[in-house]
Amino acid sequence: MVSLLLQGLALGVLTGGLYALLASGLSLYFGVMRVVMVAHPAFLFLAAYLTYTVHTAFGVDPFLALPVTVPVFFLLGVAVQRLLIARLAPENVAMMSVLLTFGLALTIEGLLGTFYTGSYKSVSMEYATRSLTVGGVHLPYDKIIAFAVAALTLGVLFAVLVRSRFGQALRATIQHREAARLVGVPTERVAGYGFGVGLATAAVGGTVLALITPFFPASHWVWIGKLMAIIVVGGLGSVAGSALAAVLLGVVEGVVLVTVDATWATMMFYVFLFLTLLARPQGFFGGRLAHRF
Amino acid sequence: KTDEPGAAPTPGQRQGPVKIGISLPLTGDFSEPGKGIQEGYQVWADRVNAKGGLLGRKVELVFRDDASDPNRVSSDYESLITQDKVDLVFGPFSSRLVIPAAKVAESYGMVFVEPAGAAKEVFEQGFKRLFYAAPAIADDHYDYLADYLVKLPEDQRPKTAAYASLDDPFAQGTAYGLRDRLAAAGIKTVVDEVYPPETTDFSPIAAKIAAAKPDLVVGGTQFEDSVGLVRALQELKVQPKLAAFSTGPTLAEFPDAVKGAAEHIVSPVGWSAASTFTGNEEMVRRYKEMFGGAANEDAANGYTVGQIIEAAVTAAKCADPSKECQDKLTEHIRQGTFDTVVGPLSFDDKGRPEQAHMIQQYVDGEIEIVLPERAKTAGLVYPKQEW
Amino acid sequence: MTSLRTEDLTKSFGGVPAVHGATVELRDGQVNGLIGPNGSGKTTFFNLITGMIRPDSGRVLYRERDITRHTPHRIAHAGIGRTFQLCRVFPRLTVLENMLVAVRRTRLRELLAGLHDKGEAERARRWLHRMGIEHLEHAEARDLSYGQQKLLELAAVLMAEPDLVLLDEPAGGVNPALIDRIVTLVRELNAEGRTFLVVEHNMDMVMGMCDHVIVFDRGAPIAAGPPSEIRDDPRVLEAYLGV
Amino acid sequence: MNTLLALENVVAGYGRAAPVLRGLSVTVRAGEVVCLVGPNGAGKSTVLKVASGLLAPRSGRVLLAGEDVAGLSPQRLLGRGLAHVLQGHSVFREMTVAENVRLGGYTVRDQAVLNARIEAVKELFPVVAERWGSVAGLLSGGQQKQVEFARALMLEPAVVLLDEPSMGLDPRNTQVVFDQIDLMRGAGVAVLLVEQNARRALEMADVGCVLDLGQVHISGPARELAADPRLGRLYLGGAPSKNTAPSENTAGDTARPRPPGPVS
Amino acid sequence: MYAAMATSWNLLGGFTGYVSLGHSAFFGLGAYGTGLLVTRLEVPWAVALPVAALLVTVFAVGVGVAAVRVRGASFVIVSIALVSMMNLVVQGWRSLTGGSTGLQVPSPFPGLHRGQTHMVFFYLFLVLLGLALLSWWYVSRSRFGAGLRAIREDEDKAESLGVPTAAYKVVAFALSALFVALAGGLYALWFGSLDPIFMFSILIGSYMVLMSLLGGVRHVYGPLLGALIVAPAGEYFLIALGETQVHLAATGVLLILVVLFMPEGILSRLTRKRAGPSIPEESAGQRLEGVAR
Ligand SMILES: Nc1ncnc2c1ncn2[C@@H]1O[C@H](COP(=O)(O)OP(=O)(O)OP(=O)(O)O)[C@@H](O)[C@H]1O
Ligand SMILES: Nc1ncnc2c1ncn2[C@@H]1O[C@H](COP(=O)(O)OP(=O)(O)OP(=O)(O)O)[C@@H](O)[C@H]1O
Ligand SMILES: CC(C)C[C@H](N)C(=O)O
Ligand SMILES: [Mg+2]
Ligand SMILES: [Mg+2]
Repeated sequence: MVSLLLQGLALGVLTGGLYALLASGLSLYFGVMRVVMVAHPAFLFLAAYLTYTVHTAFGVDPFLALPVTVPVFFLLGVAVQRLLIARLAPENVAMMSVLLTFGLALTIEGLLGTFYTGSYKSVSMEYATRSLTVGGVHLPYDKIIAFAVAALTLGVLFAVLVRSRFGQALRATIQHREAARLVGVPTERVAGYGFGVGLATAAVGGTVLALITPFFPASHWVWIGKLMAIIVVGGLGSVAGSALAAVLLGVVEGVVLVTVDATWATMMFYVFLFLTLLARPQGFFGGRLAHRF
Repeated sequence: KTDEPGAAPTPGQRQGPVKIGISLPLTGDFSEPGKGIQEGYQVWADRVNAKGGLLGRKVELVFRDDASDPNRVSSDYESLITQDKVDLVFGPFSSRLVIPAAKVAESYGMVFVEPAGAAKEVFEQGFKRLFYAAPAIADDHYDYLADYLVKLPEDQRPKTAAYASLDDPFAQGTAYGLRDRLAAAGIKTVVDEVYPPETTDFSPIAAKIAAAKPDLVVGGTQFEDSVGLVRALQELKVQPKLAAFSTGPTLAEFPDAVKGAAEHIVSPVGWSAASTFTGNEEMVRRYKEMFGGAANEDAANGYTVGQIIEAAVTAAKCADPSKECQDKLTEHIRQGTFDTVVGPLSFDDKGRPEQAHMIQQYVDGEIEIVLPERAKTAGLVYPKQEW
Repeated sequence: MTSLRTEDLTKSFGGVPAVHGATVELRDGQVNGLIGPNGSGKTTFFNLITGMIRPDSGRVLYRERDITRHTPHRIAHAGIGRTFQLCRVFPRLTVLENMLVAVRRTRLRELLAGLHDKGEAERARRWLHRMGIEHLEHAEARDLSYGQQKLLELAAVLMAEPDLVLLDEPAGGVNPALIDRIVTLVRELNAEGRTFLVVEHNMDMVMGMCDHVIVFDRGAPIAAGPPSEIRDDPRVLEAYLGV
Repeated sequence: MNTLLALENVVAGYGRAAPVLRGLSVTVRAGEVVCLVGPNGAGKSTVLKVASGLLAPRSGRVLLAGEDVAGLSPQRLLGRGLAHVLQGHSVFREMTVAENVRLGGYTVRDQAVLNARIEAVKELFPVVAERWGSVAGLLSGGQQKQVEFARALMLEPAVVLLDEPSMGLDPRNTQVVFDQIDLMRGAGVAVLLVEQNARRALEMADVGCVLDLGQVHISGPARELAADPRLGRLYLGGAPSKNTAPSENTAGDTARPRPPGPVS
Repeated sequence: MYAAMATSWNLLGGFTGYVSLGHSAFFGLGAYGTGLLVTRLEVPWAVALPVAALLVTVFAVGVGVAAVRVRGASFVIVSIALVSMMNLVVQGWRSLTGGSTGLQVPSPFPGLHRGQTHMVFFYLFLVLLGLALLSWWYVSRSRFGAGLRAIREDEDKAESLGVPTAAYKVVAFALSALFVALAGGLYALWFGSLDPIFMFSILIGSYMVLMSLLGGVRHVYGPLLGALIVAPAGEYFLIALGETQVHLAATGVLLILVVLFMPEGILSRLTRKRAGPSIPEESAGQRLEGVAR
């Protein structure tokens, strides 16, 4: 029983890392531009499909697809922001963006279905099915890889957002566009890049996902709820908060799964979501949302 | 339970093609198998038309896409029957869609032969005109495997079994059918897990199974989860003597998705490309001509529906929506035995087929039929190799 | 009689006190001024009184009733109305609708009463008339100029017939001609028996309008008295006027 | 003195609505403070937005150092030495005071220069230094305003547009701001100032313009405008001098004698 | 049916600006509630329907208390989570609800044949739509409605004017849930087969939103008009482009276009054109006259 719990815990931590990676883009969009990106999971799977294409066409390791998918997604993100998001009325970006990106998600799903048909695709590598055994606890390599990639990506993201001039310009743009323009920030370009960075994380996430699980066009639905729950628990918009929440929920899920059952494990995401709302609506880790005068 | 036939002309006098109405999940969750069924129907129609049609009338298939949505499937059949005035209807894919669809067909008094509604609940709705065109319902899919395991000598028999099943009537049906048989035979159930379709991470389930160290692992699975489970089991170094998964391994994508791990996995299968049942060779050939690939079980099931209707229509000498004709067809199907690509089929009074599924196993990377004795192409490997 | 009394009201944000042991008493029927340097806690004080934020300690008494920790709408029902430092109206409602939002009583029958209820609409129009913006009744509030919005905000607050009105910088950003108008109004309303507490940096206005002035510094009152006294109080001169 | 900023016959407005500015012209020379006054909604802020490139005019010219810059982006104009402090609150609310001030120097590449200026503004506004690490959106209204002004001072512009810089500031800080404007004028900067604290502003400005309904009604030397009784009644309020037009605002006045003159 | 649902949704969304993608939760609960009462307790359908709807309303009050604590984007996320959660509950609670097998509800009019049944339900839905429209109209001209609209514009401000915002929001939430639950109950009786996956689908919720938005959330007939456009359009896409998944993409694109170009809806477009600028122009002099009384 103890070893089972340990195993559940270990798996939870690793899976949490994956969740953190997948949710990071979501926090980014929201944190810096108040956009709720329902289409993020759809983009994840778009990336997974692209990885699949690169992998099957050239027979290379899925991670070698990244040099292709990351820039492509970055540009795609810039385009989405410039052509779609930027046109929303500023008063209710948060709400309207949900609907807009919902439409985007449907569109992507439809197109994936058209081009790749509805059948399951998967990218599996020999190394992805092995595991490392430490003290009786098995740590699957694919999960370890996912965790490492997640940590790396989040690190880079954090550096970009908090440390760099670009990050500052990006945040300034979101908080007061006119003022940002007046201090010399090219706001349109910056907002576009910001979105691009978010989608670039989707490219990375998609590749990892492709390695771990088979997918078909409608796969993204099951992820929306989970990822959204993560970013709310973490405090909307806080990249660091959602990373912590992701690991927390990953662990809870793992432990509940081994001790109770799968339905409850999935339910935990929503239970935590509602608990968060009741206890601390602004989320547990982030949320220094400024008070209004 | 009342019918509302259009202007019913006297049987036999109908002219023009025989229109057959079909709604299928061509998009959405079930789109892949839905397509397979569609292809099976098309291959059948193609063959029938090549030899002159049904009762001398060409067959015309009218397809609708229900997007895997039960609400849509009903309205599709509704409009196929009332607006397109089709002569016959064929069933959709998946137990989930079959039930609402059958309701509509039933209320218009249409005979309803379906290719993919295996869950036992389908047959508990009191439908009088529904028939499942495959060898066995979900609960009986593993019958041969159960027989085999139970008959093993005491020292070889698995002692413990772990079950993990998707929350889906069909997938659960298969796993529980086997579980109940084995439990009755004294094989202990050590894990019995149900997971919702939202599950994305199977490692903890596998961890649970790993902790129980079972001799037998049974997955009541569709595709995605079968891959997830196999991988997770492999990663957590669970080494059972036998692993059985429904649906997933029967799809062409499976071995690739799990890489080497497919070896020696068993699953129930209702059809085999190599079998010599009536018309099978011809179907496989035509399928290859029309669609270029190898036929799969879904296509075969679709084809089977066609074969049954074909036989019934020929015998009843009618193909129109009138009550008399549909009654005749229903009566005939209930009484008769039909030679199909999945073997001879007959039905009980609830529409359940009375035969059994074969068991397949990956042996040296190829799918082989290992059970029952009379159909096998290779011997069952037990215990399986490690993955 | 005292209208409002706060006792040792304290609130800190992240360890930094914004209001610190503020004990203040307002007498009924007076126009009170609240002045103090930027960041001395005036707006926070308003927020504490109206229940928008909760005090760490201390009490708020309105007409001798403890209203500490009541929800803002209950406090509004009790008869305290306020405006915001940056004026806030409902941008996409019409001026009249803005007025009708204000409710003092919540009996079900009144809630379901039609918006076009004659009596209420008439009352709203009278207020608008007094502000000189009744001709804008059907305009959406976002189309109003800043000064007009300020007047509308004030009118809406008064619609609920509050007995104590808290104004946060009513003159900020407002054209001087309108400032005079606001001063006149405040005096008139005061003559009708309403009590005011006005935060303002415009000294002309404060000195000209108030009966009593309270000076805040670092979250607590450092002086209080009639304008003429306050003007010459050395502590005030130092803390506030910076001389 | 040479003209640094000039708007000529500018027509401008928002969206498809009727224009807000209807053929407006203003000129600001180096070392001169031009003050725009006028009722709320007259279009004062709009003038500044057109001048800084936030709003493209529908017609007319915007001349910066003699060159037509109408329609150029604010970034470009910033590069040519034009700075604009917005009306209301425009701090980056969820960033720290430090980040806000640093962003003011977004276009300044030289770290040494940047740091020197940071020290200078900290000196000027103690609150900026005190609250260096605080989230700007949580400061009080007046404190935010100071941060904004400090942010604008990070650049050393040739032309400055100020939209009600004293709004919400206490007397001491108002004084700091006006002193700063004076300093800039001394350094040869052209200042276009919008103020509702009109008497105060006109006292220190060189030229005053009264704006109403999108046009300049009257313009002239600031002190003369301030003394014009008609203007006083319409736009400046009846406040200080009892010798100007009789005020209608008598309800309160009669009860209490007004204190003479501004206080600080 | 969609018209009735969209109008009900608008009771919340249109007034308070709280966009809920989760109303299908109440739809599903209404359906299951009615279905369970009829099948398990053999309550006559005419009783089961209102009883179930009332139970759902009570439940909605509970959820509402937690859900309306967050604004904007978080609320949308919560509403999505609610649907997923209900889906899990209904699926997991196999013994009561039949789980993934679904629930079969006998037709309330066994004597009628199908066409007649359809007509009966058509009229029943029409009645429901009428009720929903009536309540919308009634609320819109009450002070309660004014309060709700004020919440949409500025919640804190409304609170300071004495509007008990939390209570108002919960009431609006529950009222709108009541109507959606009634629609769900009718649906259960009409359609007869309930499947958790489809009863609790975000798609249904988003259809309600799409319809309301398209028609115009600020108008009584907006959602009705939207429903009249969206439902046939969906059918059309499915039939015209059915073979592949392109129709999903088409729906997605439609949603995007609506959000981008008609966020206020068709009716607003039409009416606004006529209204023109609402501010009378006047110079400072005239204004002063007004001020001086
Ligand atoms: N929500 C908050 N979180 C953290 N600090 C706050 C918050 N609200 C106010 N403060 C701090 O409390 C102090 C007092 O602020 P307050 O707004 O009450 O000042 P004020 O007297 O209204 O000033 P001003 O004249 O500039 O409007 C300030 O230092 C401010 O930074
Ligand atoms: N972003 C905008 N969109 C539409 N109309 C606007 C916008 N900004 C201002 N207006 C309108 O333009 C007119 C002039 O506005 P402006 O802000 O220039 O006035 P102002 O003179 O600065 O007034 P105040 O003294 O109140 O700041 C007003 O009628 C206002 O309603
Ligand atoms: C055998 C399969 C084709 C059956 C199908 N998956 C069902 O749900 O019933
Ligand atoms: Mg303040
Ligand atoms: Mg302005």
